[in-house]
Amino acid sequence: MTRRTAPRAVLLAAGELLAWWAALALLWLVLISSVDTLERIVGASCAAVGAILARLGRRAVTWR
Amino acid sequence: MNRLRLWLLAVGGAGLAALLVAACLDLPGFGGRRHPYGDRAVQASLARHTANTISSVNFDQRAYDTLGEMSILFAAVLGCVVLLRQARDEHRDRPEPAEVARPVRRYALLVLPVALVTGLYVVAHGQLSPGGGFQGGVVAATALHLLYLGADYGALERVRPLGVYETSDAVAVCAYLVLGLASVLAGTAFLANTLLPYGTFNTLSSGGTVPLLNAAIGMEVASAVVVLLAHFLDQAVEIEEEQGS
Amino acid sequence: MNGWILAATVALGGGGAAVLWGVTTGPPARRVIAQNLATSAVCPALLLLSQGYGRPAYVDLALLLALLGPVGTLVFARLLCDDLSEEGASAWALTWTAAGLGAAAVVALCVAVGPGRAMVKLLVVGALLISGNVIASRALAGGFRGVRGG
Amino acid sequence: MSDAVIVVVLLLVAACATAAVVQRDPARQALVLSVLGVLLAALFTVLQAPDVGLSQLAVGSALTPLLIMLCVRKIRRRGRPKEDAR
Repeated sequence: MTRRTAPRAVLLAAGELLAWWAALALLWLVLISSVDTLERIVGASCAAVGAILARLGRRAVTWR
Repeated sequence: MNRLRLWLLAVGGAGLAALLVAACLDLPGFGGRRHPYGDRAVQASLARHTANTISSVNFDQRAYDTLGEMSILFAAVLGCVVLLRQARDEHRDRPEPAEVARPVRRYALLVLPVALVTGLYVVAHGQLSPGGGFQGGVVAATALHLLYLGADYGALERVRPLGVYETSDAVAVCAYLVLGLASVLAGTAFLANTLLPYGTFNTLSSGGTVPLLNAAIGMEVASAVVVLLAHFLDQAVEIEEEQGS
Repeated sequence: MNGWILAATVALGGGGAAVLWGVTTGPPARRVIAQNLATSAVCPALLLLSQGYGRPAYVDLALLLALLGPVGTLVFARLLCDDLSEEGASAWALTWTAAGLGAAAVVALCVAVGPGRAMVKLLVVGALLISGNVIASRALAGGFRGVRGG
Repeated sequence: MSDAVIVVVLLLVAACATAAVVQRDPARQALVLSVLGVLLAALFTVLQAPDVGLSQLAVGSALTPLLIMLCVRKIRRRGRPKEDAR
């Protein structure tokens, strides 16, 4: 059980990713003009990519 | 000798000016709505349920030209990669960490995903609203470099494995070609937009193969720009010449 | 006579002329501030034009400018930091007036557009524009002092 | 009224392009080019060509200045000896 895979760290990471995903999905919904299922699917996947990049970016900057 | 060249330039310039003026005199009125090519392009794009006529022209009616543009960008980045590689008498230093003001770093970390999602939005809605693969790909690639601007080059290198972007560049070019060949296999012409149903107008699935070609171009431009900037940044920040030589 | 296009013309003409004069003359510090001002002058004009022409699709242009304008200024702030004089280029009065004008334009457009998804999009563009403008000014005023290696 | 905005933006683009040509120092020219990019995007929007305006914004606002400034930085570091470049 290293420091990174301790349940608390995993929970924190998942929480951060989820928060970023929700914010970016909301941004996607604001950007598009008409909402239908395909838009939601594409928006959800793009928000997921953005959330992963956001977390990677934050860790890359704070990691020394 | 110099005077002769100037005279030649003057004569040539005058001839060019005369021809230009003559050509401009019978141009159609400025800002007119009717144009032979425009009417047919709009008609063809509406027939294929593509709301953005420019994307229809780019990725459907003249998709072969876009194949040329894509290979130009690919070759240009390939040329830069070859030219900007690390020479034998150069060595590569570790990029040193830089202390950037806290608000600027926080802004960069905040706008990084927003710019990436906006870039993907521009690529995905290429056939609906203004934008498309080229513009969205550049925005997505620029978003990644906010890490360099907000922090330092080391942070960007940790997030950006260069091999992945080079392969995704090649994969995107091949995806574009495979889409073109698919319509040949389906019995129609190369890059013809007869493969997929045109879907309902003004939705994400409209336009047949236009959104797929858009996505391929978006991926190709994004990874090409990342590779290009990577080699420019390496030269400017990391690669040092041996002082001895 | 479309009021929105008139407002956009005034914004583009006045802001553009000021930016052009600022970026071509004076010390490098003032030039970079003018480049930063270009974003916060042209972005509201693009929003006004999108309302004046009645094409909500043009808001994407203003959105992209609000996103990438400050990034361009960060590029200059970071790679020109040894040219900028030691105390950096700070013109906070100009920054806040530009931000105020941008906010006024966005509010006017929100009133005209009425509540809905388009209004939220305008607010997002306005927020990006103002935060980018302020952060870019902060970067110009010495945000990259600790950066030596480039 | 929409012609007036075209004339205004056209004059601005002409002036800015001339300024870009007249400016000889590459770093300052990059600044003028960045402003020219934004003005060109406004011109394309006014002439009802949003796709071209979007392309100009995407490339001209952040990518071109970054490429030019990295080149200027590389050339300046080559000129200066090692100690103060670090």
